[in-house]
Amino acid sequence: MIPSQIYVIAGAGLVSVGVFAWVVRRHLVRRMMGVNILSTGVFMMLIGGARRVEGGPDGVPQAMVLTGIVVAVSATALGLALIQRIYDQRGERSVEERGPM
Amino acid sequence: MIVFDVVLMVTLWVLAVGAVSQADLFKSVVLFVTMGVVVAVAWARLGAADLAMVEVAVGAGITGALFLNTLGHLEQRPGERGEGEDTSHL
Amino acid sequence: MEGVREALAVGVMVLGALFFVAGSVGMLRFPDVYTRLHALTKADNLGMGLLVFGLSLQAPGWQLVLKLVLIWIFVMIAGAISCHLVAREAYRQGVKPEQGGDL
Amino acid sequence: MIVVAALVLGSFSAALIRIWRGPSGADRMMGAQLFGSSGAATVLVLAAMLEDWSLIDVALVFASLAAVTVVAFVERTERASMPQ
Repeated sequence: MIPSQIYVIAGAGLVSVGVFAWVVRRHLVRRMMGVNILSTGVFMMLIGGARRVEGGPDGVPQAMVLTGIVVAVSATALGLALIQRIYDQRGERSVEERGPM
Repeated sequence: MIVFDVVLMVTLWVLAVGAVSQADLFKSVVLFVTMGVVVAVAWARLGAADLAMVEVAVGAGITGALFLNTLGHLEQRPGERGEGEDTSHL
Repeated sequence: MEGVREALAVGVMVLGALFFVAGSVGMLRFPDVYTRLHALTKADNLGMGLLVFGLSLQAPGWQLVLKLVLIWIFVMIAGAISCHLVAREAYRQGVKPEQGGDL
Repeated sequence: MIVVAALVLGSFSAALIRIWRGPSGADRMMGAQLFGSSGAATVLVLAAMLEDWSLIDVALVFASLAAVTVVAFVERTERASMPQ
């Protein structure tokens, strides 16, 4: 199966982009976006690895990724609510691209 | 068929880099939502139909709505840059 | 008979994909927001309809044909709603239509 | 079949160009909507190419949720420009 290796490589690329956004960028919304891209890359590596054997994809990584998507969305909702709260408390300087945080 | 895979993955990577490196926050949110749609197509290609359904409903729909909601909250205050809205009356 | 149906399905699907490309080219080339929305929404509805027709000639059961028609109806509803909302928002934000008839 | 897939992917990349250099926010949202409908078309073509007809359910979800993000966008801009 040649295509699954392409998906694993692309997942690794997404992980690197997500880590870059998470570490380098200052704006909190963009950091949240970086965490989401990171989790998408990890899911894509898992699902690409599930196609490694012949005779249909493996079911267990798909169930894990299904759970992981729901957990990632819940964590994103919590993080965005916290960002809105920080913005209300400390003003716009705290979430800007060159803020003090 | 392998051309399809390569084009899909290159599109996905370009969208991720664009969403991270745009200066305009609204533009990067739209690129992020688009990336969710492309990921759903990739999972339909990999034979995970249920995963593609959940991704397009949750990853592209609800996450995009949450990010846009946060942007609307951040732009309600004066002094923040907007997408051409008139904020002088606030 | 089977070969005729196959060829007809592929021909109709190629026509639908051409309508998609026409809508995209219109969206890239037209001068302002409203004409771009016009090109995008109409051409996409027709292209999706032709694609659904070509696929339902190949589908192995009538339940799948029902689902395909349902997909077409949903795409039309979503296109109409989002076209209306985007155009209204652009108008309220003061995006002016392009004046003059020379395209 | 390959021709159909190539044309639909071309439409996909046209939407990408429009999102990248759309002059206003409405243009970018329009590109996202084109991504929704041409994504449904891509999944349908993929279902016919792979002979895997369960992918039609995926296209159904694509089509029925294509308007959610546009409605969220319009709600955001309306609330951002509403007088307090």
